[in-house]
Parts: sequence; structure tokens; C-alpha cells
Amino acid sequence: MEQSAVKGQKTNSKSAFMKPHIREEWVGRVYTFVCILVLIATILAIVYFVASKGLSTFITNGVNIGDLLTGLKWDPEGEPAVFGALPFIFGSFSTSLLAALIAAPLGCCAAIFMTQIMPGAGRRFMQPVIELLAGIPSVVYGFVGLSVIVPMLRAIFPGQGIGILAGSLVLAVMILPTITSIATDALAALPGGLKEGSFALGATRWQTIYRIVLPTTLPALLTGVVLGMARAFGEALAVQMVIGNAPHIPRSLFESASTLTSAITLSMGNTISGTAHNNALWSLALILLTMTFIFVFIVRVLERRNHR
Amino acid sequence: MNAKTADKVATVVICLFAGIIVLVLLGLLGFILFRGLSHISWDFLTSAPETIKAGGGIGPQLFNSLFLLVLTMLITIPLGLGAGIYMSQYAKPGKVTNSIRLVVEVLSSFPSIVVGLFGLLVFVNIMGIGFSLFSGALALTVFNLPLMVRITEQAMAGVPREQKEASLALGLSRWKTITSVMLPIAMPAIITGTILAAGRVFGEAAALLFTAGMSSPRLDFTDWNPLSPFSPLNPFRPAETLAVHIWKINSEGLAPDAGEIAAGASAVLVLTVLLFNFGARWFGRFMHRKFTATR
Amino acid sequence: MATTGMKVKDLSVFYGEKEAVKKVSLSFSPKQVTALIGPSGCGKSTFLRSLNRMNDTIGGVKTTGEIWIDDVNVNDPSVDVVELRQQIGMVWQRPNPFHKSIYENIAFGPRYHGIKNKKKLDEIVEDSLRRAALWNETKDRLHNSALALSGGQQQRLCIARSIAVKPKVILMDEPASALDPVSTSKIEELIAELKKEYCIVIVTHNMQQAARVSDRTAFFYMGKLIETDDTDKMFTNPSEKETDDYISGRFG
Amino acid sequence: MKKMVLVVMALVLTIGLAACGSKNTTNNAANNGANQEAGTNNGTTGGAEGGGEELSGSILAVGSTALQPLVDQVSKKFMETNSGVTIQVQGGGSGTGLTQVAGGQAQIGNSDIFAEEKFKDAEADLAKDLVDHQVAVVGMATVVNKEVGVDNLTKQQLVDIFTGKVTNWKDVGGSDEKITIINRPASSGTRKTFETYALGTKTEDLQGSIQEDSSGTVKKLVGETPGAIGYLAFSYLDDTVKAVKYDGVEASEATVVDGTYPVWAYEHMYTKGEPDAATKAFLDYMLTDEVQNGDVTELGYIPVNKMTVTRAVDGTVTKK
Repeated sequence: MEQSAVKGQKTNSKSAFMKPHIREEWVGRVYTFVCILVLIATILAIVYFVASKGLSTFITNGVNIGDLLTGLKWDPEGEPAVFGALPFIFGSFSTSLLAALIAAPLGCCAAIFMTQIMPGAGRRFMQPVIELLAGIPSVVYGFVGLSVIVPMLRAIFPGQGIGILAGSLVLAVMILPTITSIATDALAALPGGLKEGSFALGATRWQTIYRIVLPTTLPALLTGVVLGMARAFGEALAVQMVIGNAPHIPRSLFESASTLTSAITLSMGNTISGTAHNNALWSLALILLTMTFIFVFIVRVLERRNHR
Repeated sequence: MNAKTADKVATVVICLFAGIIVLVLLGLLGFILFRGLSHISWDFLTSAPETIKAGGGIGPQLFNSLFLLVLTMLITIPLGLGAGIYMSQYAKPGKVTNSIRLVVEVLSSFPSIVVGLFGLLVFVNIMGIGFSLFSGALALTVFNLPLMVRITEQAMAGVPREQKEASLALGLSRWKTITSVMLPIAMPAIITGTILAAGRVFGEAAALLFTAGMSSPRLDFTDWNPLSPFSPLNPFRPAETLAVHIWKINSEGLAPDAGEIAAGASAVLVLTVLLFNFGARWFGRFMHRKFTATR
Repeated sequence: MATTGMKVKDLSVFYGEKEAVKKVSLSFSPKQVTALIGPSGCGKSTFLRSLNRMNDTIGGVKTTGEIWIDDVNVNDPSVDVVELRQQIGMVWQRPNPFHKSIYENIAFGPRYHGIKNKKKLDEIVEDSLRRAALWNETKDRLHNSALALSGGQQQRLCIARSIAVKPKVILMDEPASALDPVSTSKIEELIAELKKEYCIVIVTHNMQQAARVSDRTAFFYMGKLIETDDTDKMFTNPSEKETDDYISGRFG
Repeated sequence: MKKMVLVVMALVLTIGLAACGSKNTTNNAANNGANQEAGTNNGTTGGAEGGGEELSGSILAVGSTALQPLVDQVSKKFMETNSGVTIQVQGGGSGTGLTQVAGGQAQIGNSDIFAEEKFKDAEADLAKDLVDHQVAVVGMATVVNKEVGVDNLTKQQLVDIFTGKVTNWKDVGGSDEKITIINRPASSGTRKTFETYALGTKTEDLQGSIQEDSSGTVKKLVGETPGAIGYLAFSYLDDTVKAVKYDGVEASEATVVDGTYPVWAYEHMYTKGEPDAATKAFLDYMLTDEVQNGDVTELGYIPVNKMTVTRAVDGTVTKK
């Protein structure tokens, strides 16, 4: 090696061989690269798996893709079987949107409380509380939803208590941690000078929050909300227990409805792999996957705007 | 309304909302624990479940949950760390890296039942591992891995650049710099993230129905040889975890005290997750102090 | 032993499309301190960072030209960067000790380079700390966290850390700008001491500091090297008008 | 108790193996009597162990969650006597079970309904390879919320309710309360059974009806929702819900056995082709009186050999 002429240290006496640091670097690179390959392979496998199964509805079972996306009637065991997934798509969107609408103000308020109003106690007390919400298993959420929220809604509103509102309430609690933690991070990352400048001009705390803090952090807050929605979109067990699962677009918030995930969970185990019904469920999963992609994409766009 | 009044009103409203959140959580915890705590006893935690008779416990399920968690983490942590390091240190910024990042995020918010069926087809059938803890651990890895990658990547990105440069300038290889200088600094964040992710593993049910299975063989808690089929340590035996057990009891339970068992098991689950949370915070703080403080 | 200097020929650095350093040729003699001065954004830090290829670690940076240390061209792609960097020490604007003990901060480099003997390491640690004028303040708490030291002490620890691996050249990027006057003067004393053995290149904003510590001065402006000369001459009688304007405080 | 069971089992197995094919074994009485009480009799285990030829192998039984508790419990007993055999019992649903057994990944596929009803379209051929083993009968009762004030529903009334023609309980002789249907998903075996034998017609999911797959949730919802109607297997019935008569016939084991109550289904354990020795021994063991009158009854199913009627795939019922 040409370097050896200038080397002052004996470490490199092995330079005829592979130098230890080069070998070490090589080992590290290979190791991390293998890890990333495993990750990519997993991702490709699952995407391929879902796509191949989900697309076979259109290919082997001859269902029209437009009919699936816009059809209102879901009767997979009927003669002939009808696959219209619009009620599920509608259900997924309305529950996750409603959940986000409920959770977003709560989450943002919690974040403001933790960063602007009571930074000390807020962070020490609220943060663990909110992270805890993230750790509670969805089975338990569903169970609590069925035992508390559904009877409560049944008592207050007309209807069976089950439905989109019940699902949204359960989901709102579940996505609260996502929204809150992202909002908190964004607010905490705000340069201190910005706020102090506003205070120095004689603005009240609320004016500062409303005019300076919120507009600057808006893209980050939206990111949190969209990520929360994505999580709500993919949640299955808890929603299935409280939403009612009727494959129709409901006439009110308190009428049995269905989401993509609840339809999948409900029937996946009961159907036989390869049948039209089973394939149609995979198509729902494919729609779900595509939607999640779109959500993440929106987040990306928002983040990019945030950086600018 | 003048500015001062608006300020007061806004403050009150925000505090109110924050209060609501705390109340909701306390109510939730209170509800779960209140219903379940009375049923928890040493016997409940250690004895085997009963199908139709009252008085069944959750011993094997609790053990299975913990063992599965350990297995999953054994697979996830090395892979996740490696992939996260690659993403943050070696990957060239560009379209490919960005799209991997995008897909990783998609995967971590993918419904677990689909992952479960993927696991049934790939791990249980094609790879022939069968319904087993190992299959379950692999399925859990599928959606825990992206989480782990993200945690590692963010933690590594949070290490000040000067630290990395200082090490490189001393003539250390990149890999040594990563492992000896950057990882220790990123460690508290990684550990906190990992433990929180572990809570998710602990509570997962849908993915495990189809991979780890819904029943346990008789476990012989005196046989600790991992190769024996009845040993609790055998990773190739089927296992029902606590979350799956709750799901099963809630949906098809025949025992007269199914409700109480479900409530008790839920309480145990929540308490364990609580423990993880506090553990994570304490450990993260401990590590942070160890690396930075004066001692 | 360390009698090597550096020679730079036609060095250009690009951040994407932007040429941050434009065809700079400059040489650094051993046992001398060379100060790089110039207004913010003139490319002097970028220039300094390209000397040990630290710019490699940032994506999207392209470097052309030659940098010679002994008979090795730093910019040659086949050069082993890791070995190269061991010969070129670096000190940053903000003190950046590792999150380890004081002892470990120093011993970390040498141990990696193959010195496993505990006694030898102890010697290196003591020697480096003495040279950095830090031994007396830290000898009783070598195993405490380095982060507990004051800013000035941390910076001296960083200098000690970089000389522990026996470099030939030490690059300093505004090493005193984040420190108070007392610590600054200690660092300056240290530089004067170190120059007896090393070739030192220092970037500074502080003209008095450049005048105090350096033997030669190079003035950068808009990515170009405007003028380089002995420090005394530069500060009393610069040959270029821009240099004169900058030194006398008319801009920058 | 365990040792006792062990002895009995070994005996039963020996005889069962010896008399392969014939369902009725001779030592009924001894078994039935011994089953519950004779815990004091420790017996001598040594001689009884592995009375017949030594069986070995591993069996995976996957599928129906409704059948899982029974198979699980029986398999544990079976393994006590046949230490060479390991049996894994997993849930996942009837569809999963049939898919797995047809694909050869599982030895036994547990199903709530006939495989012919599940395998359709391109997969219809797969059902031909599967051999049916009916191990129990499960009766299903129509259940209503206790407040609706109805205790008998005719077939026509049920059809009207489940097709949405009747939406208020007062139209079928109950209180003035809106009817809420708690159904099963269209893919469910339980629903298929109910539709075929109680309603005699397929129904569509109505706007506002609720679908839950798990018996526990159905029971909870019927018990709590005013005006709710649903259906449950007999084993889930308790005093939180009210089981109504079907065309005047009480939903009970006795009426199912004598063929007067039509809403019941077999629990199937499918094998692909003829089972191997160990699997066969296990399936035969499932049909012994010891299991049928013991575990099957205990878990709320109806013993298949007690039935005085049989039913074919197409639903035709014949007297035995």
C-alpha cells in the first residue's frame, strides 16, 4: 500500500494482509446490508403476496375493478356473488376521519399544554399517561368499547349504540398518542426566540400560540393527524367489536356499518383460500395497502413543505 | 372580548382538554383494573386454563407471551439495528432510500391480520415451521422490524454530527465510529423505543392466531431442555399468548367464569405494559445519566 | 518526528452545482501555524474540512485538485481514508468530547490503533493531557465523565484527544470562538506550544487571534484565495486591496 | 383421576383398535360410571400402558373455533395414553382448517359445515379428496333479548324477521320494540346452518343489522341490546339471553336427538384421503362412548351416536 511510507505506527505492519480496519468496515457494511436486504425482502414478499392474491379477484374471478370499488352491494356467498366494496371504503374513511376529528383537537391541546402552559409537570405527568394509551392492546380497547362506549351511546342516542361513532370514539383514544407525541415534538422543536419575540411585543400567551406557534408548526401537526388516521385505517380487532359490521352505508352514526379491516378480520378465517370470497377479501387488503401508501405519501408531502 | 380574556379562556379550554385526556385514561385503567384486579392471585397467574370448569388460570399464556416477546426481540433487535444503521449511515440519499423509508412506514401501520395470514402461508406452510412460537415471532418481526428500523434511524440521526466527525478524524473506521461512539449516544432513545415497541408485541393478537396458534400443549415446567417437545423453552411448539387467550375467551369462552378470566387477564396485560412503560422511562433515564452525567 | 507539511494544488470543492472553494493552491509548512481568515461563507471551513476528507461524510460534495501530505495525494480515491485521518488531527468550533470518561476520550484512539498495553495507554493519556495543559486539573478525576468539564477544559481535552494518536497535522476550525476570554488565551498558549512539533492550520474569525498565534496567514474571499503571506506582513502591509479592507474592518 | 382416565383410555384404545370400524365398544357402562367419580381408584398403570401396538406420529388439527375446545380436551387425554403421538389443535376458522387439510399442511381439518359447501368455484375438486368424520352434533337456538316478550317463533316469522319484512316485535306477538338483528358474517358456518335449517332460505345482510363472528360477542349483544335477536349454539346458552321455541318445539338436546328440532349441524373432522394409523386411532377415540358421553356432553355438544336421525350433505334427513 502506498500509505505505508508515511505510516508512523506499527499497527499497519499487517498491511500485506487485509488491514483490520478495512476488514472491520467490510464486516459492518455486509452485516447492515444483509439486514436491509432482509427488510426489503420482507416488504417485497408481503406486497407481492397481497397484490397477487388481491388481483386474482379481477383476473381469475373476473370481477370488474370498477364494480368492486364503486359497488354498493356485498353479497359474497350469494348466487351470483356480488362484490361491491364501497360500503367498506366509506366506513373506513368515515371512521378514521371522524376519529381524527375527535383526536386532533384533544391531541394538539395536550401538546400545547405540555409544551407551552405547564412544560415541567405536563411532560413529567402527561407524557407517560399518553404513551400508556399506546401500549394498551387493541383487544382490550375493543372489549372496553363494547362494555362501556356502546351501552353509553345506546342510552344517550337512538339506535343500538353500535356504529361509526362508537368505532370512531375507540379509534380516537387509540390514535391520540400518535397525534400528541408528534405535535409535542414539533412544538418543542420550535426555536425559543420566536416565542420570546412575540411575548416581548406584548402579545398574550394565547395570541402567541394562535398567531405564531400554531401556524409555524401546522405542517407537523397535520403530519401527526394523517399518521393517526393511517393507524385508525389499519386497526381491526377493536373496531370490529363495536362497529356492527353490516355491509351497508349507514344512514346515521349509530347504525351498524363496516370497515375494510373489520370485513377482512370477520371473514378471513371462515373462507377457503382460492375461492372468490377469499380473493375478494384480499382485494380489500390490497385497497387497504394502497390507501396506507397514499396516507404515507401525504405525510411525506407535508413534511417536505415543513422543511422548506 | 379583549386579548386578556381570550388568553384566559383559551388556557382554561386547553387545560380542560388535557384534563379530559387524563380522565379518559384513568377511567380506562380504572375500569380494566377494577374489574380484573380482584381476580388476580398467585394461583391465577400460575395455573393452567380450564375449558369448561371455573377457576382456570393463565400461567402458560403469561409465560408464552413473555417467551414470545424475548424470541421476537432476539430476531428483531439485531436486524432492526443493522437496517436502521444502514439507512442512517450507509444508504446514499436518493429515490431508493426514500422509497424504502416510505414502505417501511406503510408496513408498520399495516393491519396485523394480513400479516398473520402472510405468516400462515410463508412461515407456517411454505417454510414448514408449523404453528409455533417461532412462526409467531417471525410474523411479529414483520411489523416490529419497520418500527425498530425507524427508531434506530431516528436515534442515530439525533447523534450530533461533531461526535461522528471527531471519531472519524481520529482515524477510526466508520463501523467502529458507529458502534463505539454513535450507538452509545443513541442507545437511550433506542432502548426507550424498543421497550415501547415491545408493549405492542405483548398485546398483539390477530397476527398470532394464524402463526403461534391458539392452543398450548401440556407444558412440563420441570423440563428445561429446549429440544424436548413439552419443554416450555422449545421455540417450535405452538403457544397461545395472553392477548390471544383474552380474544379466545371473549369470543368462544365456555367456562362459567370466562368474563372474570378475561377481565383478570386484561388487567395482567395492562399491568405488564404499564411495567414496560415505566421500565422504559426509568432505563432510558438511567442510560442517559450514565452516559452524560458527572456521576 | 512530525516534520511533514501539506501542499494543496488547485483544490475546488462543489456543493452540488455551487463551487464553494475555487482552485485554491496553498502550502502549509511544518512547525508553523497557518491562519485562514475571511468573512463568513468565504469557503475557509470547507477548505479546511477537505484537507482530511471530512467533507466525504456529507452527501453531495465533490472535490477536485490535489492535496499532498508527504508523497500521498489525499484526494486520490485509492487512499485509505481511515489511515489518512489518523495523521491529520482535527478540532472543532464547539468542544465535542465523546460521551465517555476523560481517560477514555484520550485512550480511545490509540487503543483502536493497536496499543492495548494498559501502562502504555496510561502514559499516552498523561502525556497528551500534559501537553494540552489539562493534566493538573483532571488527574484526580480521569474516570469521570468528560461532559462535566467546563467548555474551555473540554476544548483542551479535544486537542489532547487529537494529539494522542500522534498526527502530523492538526486542523482547527475556530477552536476558541465558543469560549470565554480566559479559556481562549489558554487555547492560544497551547497552540503556540504545539506548533513546536506539529503543522497547524487554524480557521479563525478573530483577526487579533490570527495575528497573535499564526506565522502565516491566508485570506479567503468568495471561495478564492486572495492572498497568503507571513502574518506580520499581511497585517501591516497587505498587497491586495480586499485583504486590506477586510483587515481594517471595512467589510465582513 | 388422571391415572384412572389413562387406564380407561388404554383399554378403550385397545378395544377400539381391535374392533376397527365398529363404533360401539363393549365397555360403555364401565366407562361412563368411572368417568366422573372414580377418582380414588389409582389403578395399576404399568400393564395398561400401550396395550395395543405402539402408535407414533404427530397430528395437526386446525380449524373451527367452535370445535377447538372439544378436540383440544380430547387430544390431551389421548396423548396421556399414547405418549408417542403429539396432537396440536389450532383455531383459525373452518375455512382455514379446510384449506390447511386440503393443502396437506394439517392432518385434520375441523369444520362446522360440510366441505362441499365451502369448496366452490375453482376449488370444488378439492372437496372430493377429503374424508368426512362427524364427531359431534351442535344444536343452535334462536335467542332473543329477555325484554321482547316472545317465547315462540314460527319458521315464517323468523324468515320475516331475518329478511326485514317484520321490524317490530309487536308484529310477532311481543312488546312494542324495534327488532335488532345480531347476525353472523356471510362466511360463517353457524349462519349457514341457521339459514339452511331454520329459515330454509338465504338472507342478505340488512341495513342496520349487526354481524359478529364470535359467540361470546353475540351473546353479550343480544343480552344487552333491547329488541335483539340472534342465534347461539346450545353450549353458550345461559340466563342472560332467552332461547325461543322454533315452531313450538323447544330447543334442547332431546328434541335434536329425536329429530323434531331441525336446527343443528354436524361438527366435522376432515382428513385428506384415508387417515394414517395415529390419526385414525385418534378419530376413532373421538367416537368412543367414553368421549361422546363424557367430553362431548360436558362441553355442550350432542353425541353423534345418540342421534336417531342422520343428515346428508344436501340436507335430507333420514331416520336411522
